Amino acid sequence: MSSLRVKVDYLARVEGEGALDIRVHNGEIAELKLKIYEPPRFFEGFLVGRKYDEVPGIVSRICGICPASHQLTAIQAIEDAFGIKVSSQTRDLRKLLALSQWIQSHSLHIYMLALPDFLGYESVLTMAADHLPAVQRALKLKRLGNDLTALIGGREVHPVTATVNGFTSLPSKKDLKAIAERLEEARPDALETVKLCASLELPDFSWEAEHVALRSEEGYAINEGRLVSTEGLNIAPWEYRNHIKERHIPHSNALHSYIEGRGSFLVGPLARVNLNYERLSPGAQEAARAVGVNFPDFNPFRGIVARSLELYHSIEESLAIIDRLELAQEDTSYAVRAGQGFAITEAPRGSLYHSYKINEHGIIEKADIVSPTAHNVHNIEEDLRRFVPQVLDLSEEEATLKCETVIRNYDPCISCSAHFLKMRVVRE
Amino acid sequence: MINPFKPARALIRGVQKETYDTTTYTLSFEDARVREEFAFQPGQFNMITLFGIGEAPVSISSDPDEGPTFQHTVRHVGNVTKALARLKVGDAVGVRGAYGTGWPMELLRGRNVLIVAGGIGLAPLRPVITQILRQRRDFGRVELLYGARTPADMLYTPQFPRWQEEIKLYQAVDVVPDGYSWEQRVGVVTTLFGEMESQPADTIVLTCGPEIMMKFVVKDLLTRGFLSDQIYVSLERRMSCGVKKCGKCQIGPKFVCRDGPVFAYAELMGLSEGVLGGVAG
Amino acid sequence: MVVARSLTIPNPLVLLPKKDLSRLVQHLMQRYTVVGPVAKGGEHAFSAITDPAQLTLDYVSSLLPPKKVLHQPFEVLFSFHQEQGVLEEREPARGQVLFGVHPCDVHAIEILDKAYGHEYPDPYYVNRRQNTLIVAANCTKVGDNCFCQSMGTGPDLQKGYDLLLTDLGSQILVEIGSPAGEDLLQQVPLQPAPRVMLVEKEKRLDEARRKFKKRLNTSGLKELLEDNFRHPIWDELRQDCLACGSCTMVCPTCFCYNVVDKLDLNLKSGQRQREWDSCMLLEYAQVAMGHNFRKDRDARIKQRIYHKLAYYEPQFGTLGCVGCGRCIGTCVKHIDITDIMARLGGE
Amino acid sequence: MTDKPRVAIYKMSSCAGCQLEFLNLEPVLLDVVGAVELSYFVMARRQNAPGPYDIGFVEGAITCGEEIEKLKRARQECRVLVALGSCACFGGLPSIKNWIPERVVESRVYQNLEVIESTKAYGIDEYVKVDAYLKGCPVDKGELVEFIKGALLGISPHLRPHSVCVECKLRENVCLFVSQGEPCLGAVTTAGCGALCPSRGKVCDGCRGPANDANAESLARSFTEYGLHKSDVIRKFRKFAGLTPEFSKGAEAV
Ligand SMILES: Cc1cc2nc3c(=O)[nH]c(=O)nc-3n(C[C@H](O)[C@H](O)[C@H](O)COP(=O)(O)OP(=O)(O)OC[C@H]3O[C@@H](n4cnc5c(N)ncnc54)[C@H](O)[C@@H]3O)c2cc1C
Ligand code: SF4
Ligand code: SF4
Ligand code: SF4
Repeated sequence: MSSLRVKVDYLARVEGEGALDIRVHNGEIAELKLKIYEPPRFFEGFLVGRKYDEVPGIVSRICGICPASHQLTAIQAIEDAFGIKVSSQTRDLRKLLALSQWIQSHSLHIYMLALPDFLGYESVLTMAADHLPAVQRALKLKRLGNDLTALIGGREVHPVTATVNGFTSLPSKKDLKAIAERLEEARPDALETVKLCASLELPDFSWEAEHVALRSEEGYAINEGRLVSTEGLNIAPWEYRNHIKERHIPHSNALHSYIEGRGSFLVGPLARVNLNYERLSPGAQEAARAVGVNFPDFNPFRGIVARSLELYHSIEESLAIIDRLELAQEDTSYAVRAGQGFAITEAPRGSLYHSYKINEHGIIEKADIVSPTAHNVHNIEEDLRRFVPQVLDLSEEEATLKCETVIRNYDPCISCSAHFLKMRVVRE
Repeated sequence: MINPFKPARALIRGVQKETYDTTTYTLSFEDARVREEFAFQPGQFNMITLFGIGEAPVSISSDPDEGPTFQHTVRHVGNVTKALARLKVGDAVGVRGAYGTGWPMELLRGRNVLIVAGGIGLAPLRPVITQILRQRRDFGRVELLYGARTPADMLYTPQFPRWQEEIKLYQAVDVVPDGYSWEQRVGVVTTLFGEMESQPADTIVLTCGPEIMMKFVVKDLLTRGFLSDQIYVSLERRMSCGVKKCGKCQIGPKFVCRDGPVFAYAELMGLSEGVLGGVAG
Repeated sequence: MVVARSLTIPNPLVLLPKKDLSRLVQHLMQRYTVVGPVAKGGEHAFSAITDPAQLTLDYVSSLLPPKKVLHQPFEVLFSFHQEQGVLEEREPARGQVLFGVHPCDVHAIEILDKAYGHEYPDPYYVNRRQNTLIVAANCTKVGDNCFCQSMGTGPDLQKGYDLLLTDLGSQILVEIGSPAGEDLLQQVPLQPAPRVMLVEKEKRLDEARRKFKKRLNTSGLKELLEDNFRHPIWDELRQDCLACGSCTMVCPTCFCYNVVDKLDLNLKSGQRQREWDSCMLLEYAQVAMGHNFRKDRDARIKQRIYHKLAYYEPQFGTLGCVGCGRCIGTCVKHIDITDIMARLGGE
Repeated sequence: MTDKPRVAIYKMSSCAGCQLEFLNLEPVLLDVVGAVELSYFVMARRQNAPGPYDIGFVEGAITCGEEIEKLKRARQECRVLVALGSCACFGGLPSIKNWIPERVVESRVYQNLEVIESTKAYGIDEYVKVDAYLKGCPVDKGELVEFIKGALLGISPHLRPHSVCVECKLRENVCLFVSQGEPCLGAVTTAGCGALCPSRGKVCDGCRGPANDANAESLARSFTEYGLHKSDVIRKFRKFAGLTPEFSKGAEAV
């Protein structure tokens, strides 16, 4: 078949709303549009004029799935502007908060958003009938992540305690101990998850896209480090805008992120594991060996396996952090000063960039936010471009599902639309 | 210690639709002991429970001498009362009571009685009427003035002919919607005062209805020479216990659930917080 | 009601060296749950302790009054099943000692005893109350908002306690108020206190009495309020008050509650719960069809003040305010019952 | 097939956090799925059944013409329409921009304004009749479950209408306002969150909108007495529910 129409009115099982339209004519892609239905909410626009201490609470609302990432990135950018160095306790608690969100988001994506594609269900709701133990495992893991987020952050969606230079309240030792026990008990569930993901029959589809992630001197980077890539990018957060740009591509209606002088790139679990494999926790590496997966791996479908390894890693590293936390009340005072600050963290879906210009009264004068999905959209289209020829022989229905799966590999979060561009389309 | 908050199960023995939004339920306690021990005065109320939905105070609308069943006439306005509307004969509710003061039945004996009711306010007065009918000769002149929003809102109309054999009944409605014929008065219930025969002398007035109605009833009667200790009103307040604990029904130093709901107007008029246009209004 | 223990012995006095206080508490903890003032973020909260060192007896006031362990903020009344009705009643309460309760709060508990112990006694309250011993502590410190002196409820206490402590520096004077209180002292080394210690106690209390900054004139309160139902101050308060309800939530004599059924997801079984309610809240006096008897804030403010100072008397034979000052301290708007009364009184 | 109530979940301009709260009901999620049919829930399922539905939850503020159309359709196909979360209840956080000229906000984010079309951000009752409001940013899961149970029983659930202070006091928190002088919005904000923020040492941000008798003007006056600048007070009230008459008065009081 040399003509194909893939038309998805709404992309299901992703966060936020988008659509896909691909037309293949005579074996050539005539049109490929990843449409974003999300109307922009103009966060960067209305942050201007607000006070710096409101920023974490505001940017949290960019995304309900990874609110802590936005908060932590914003806080670190503000601290960068003020020249604040935080305590190791604060860094540990922040890492714990970020990891808790990885646990929650990764189990959500693996089991509820992605797995139905590979096991042949339209949703986890229908999957539950045949795979109840797996679904229960998912719910347990997700609840664990949520509970850890709530313990450190005060609430699972839009946490409240993280602030500039610290936290407004600390968890109790008793509660930390209790959650550590649950984390310990979750190891087998995480291992099962790795096994399950590694056992999935994934399409054979590889191309060497540029993979980008944070890399830090100590440990598996999540809140700190330099942005590196498989093609040799190696920059500090403040250099971000010198290298990573966006352009409006007429055919696609999305803003495309690209690396100056090169092109699209991929962020997220697969990029992180590819670039930092040897820094995964020992247990996670062992799990990888046990199921016989090897990295680097450039098959985007293998993202789900990377995600499962990170789930395991998150549990293990959380345990290590809780183990070393002493928890003392700390002085969190600081001085406000004018300046510009930058931060990059690894949100569940990949690298997240925030930067703020702040005046001497603490008022925001400029905000720049690029979410992981904004980074990935370009690469998703590149994937599709290369993938579509593989599905030309399938029925339209099957081809559509496969194309959707390509997109869902990225666990795109269209709600994080700070930097998307919305199409004017009326849904038929 | 007995638990005054613990409802006993009562079964619905009868369901009688009174109007489009009001129903009378005949109930009896499931447990024989509770059934026997249960006694009440006209004017008292029970707390009715629908487990999982809540509890509401509702007057007993039947005659105490018609035991062992008792009745409640309920207007379906909120959670509990609307959920009641979905129940049928054989279903169970929780009931505890009877609570509060009743109408001053002993005081009525040998005297003239004027009853002024509005809407659902006739429910707690019905046992007074049936008691009077039972021993008609014990009472002097008895008149009932009954007002409702429309003819369709009138309760107990099938019983009116029987009542009218013994007492005088005057009716009024606020409005007559299209399609209804109405030969009695159109207007608020106080407009019936011009028609009635009742005079202040040796007469006790009982009134129940919306607070605003009772306010005008009392005001009008006072100007007609009735004294504040001749007029008895039954008040509605929010209640979460019925036994002077939850505090919600307090008016000044009075608990409506215990010191009321029936009060002599004389008890209320001195309260700082105005009730029915009392001195502090 | 059984709650009020009668005094069969004349107040005997003993002395407890301060260093032995923790032994007394330790001893109590073996038999009872001990609930006392524990520091919390610069304030104090009555909490069940696990170590005598947690107690901070030099506190001025607590966030919530000790009332909270007798009339609890949230309480399950019973479980139910839609088909079976009421399923269970609660277990008898474990014995508890309320430790370090100040005179105003002891007086407040006496008021609650009247509201909850008489006429349809509240079994939940009474059960806990019967299992509660009160170790009170006279006040030698006076807070900025305290006016118990005016209300006749402090800084010292005459009755209502099982034991009464007065801090005399290195020693604590212990007065025994009941046989149960005497029993609490078994196994603790005590010396009989010379009568002169009473003089020392009075000296300290007199010092305290001189420190009060707030007062409320209690003579002719009822008439004063009745005469001023239309005073302009109410309109000012209507504009100021946030109707946040804080003043009533922290009050040791407020007893109102709301009842809510919590249904399980099976929609059949559940629990009937009660939780503190407040006359300052808009929905409090709302009835069916949306009618509200106290729609305006001033009506609610008046309800609070009149109830405490004019209506309790006929209801319970005592004033409803014990002068603990919590409502003043908690009010974002600094609305102050003593100021209000002073203004009504023409001061 | 079943007589379970059919539920639809619609997304407008939002962060998806409120609908995520459905999936965050993990401990009771399977019970909820047993009791209602999540017929239209794009975030969770690929096969979404067409209406009519018994209950429609709308998440998000309305910020463009398309959403108005989509909302009106939702109203038509749902028997009961629920505003899910503060964005849908009163415009929520997206409404922050309402006090800045549209083109100014847009130009701070995009170069090419031709393809941008947005309006002021409103709660959904600006355009359609709403049967119930679940406030909060995000909604409180406890209230969500209470609402679902209520809907199954045909009753309106008990949701706290009064101030956050009540719950803050019930939890025996040290008041951040009177003890630390931190400007807290709890006194005028609807409870139901369990005084979540003050319980964790952070002032209430007013995310649940005005309480039933909110006296925001008086609180605004206190803010200034505690040293807040006029612009700070305005920012406080024009955040999650700046469009409500109550919080508008707060913003305008200073
Ligand atoms: C002494 C007394 C006798 C009554 N007798 C009758 C009667 O014979 N027939 C009858 O139909 N009604 C009677 N009522 C009114 C009845 O109690 C209310 O209609 C009922 O409580 C509403 O409960 P609900 O759960 O149906 O409504 P809800 O859903 O609880 O609320 C609907 C409205 O009722 C208000 N409300 C809630 N609880 C109470 C409460 N405990 N008391 C009053 N209002 C409340 C709420 O503020 C709300 O506005 C009586 C009330 C009292 C106080
Ligand atoms: S604490 Fe103050 S503002 Fe709040 S209700 Fe009481 S008097 Fe009003
Ligand atoms: S901290 Fe805020 S919510 Fe809590 S009592 Fe104080 S003002 Fe009210
Ligand atoms: S305390 Fe205030 S800001 Fe925090 S969740 Fe509750 S209502 Fe929202």
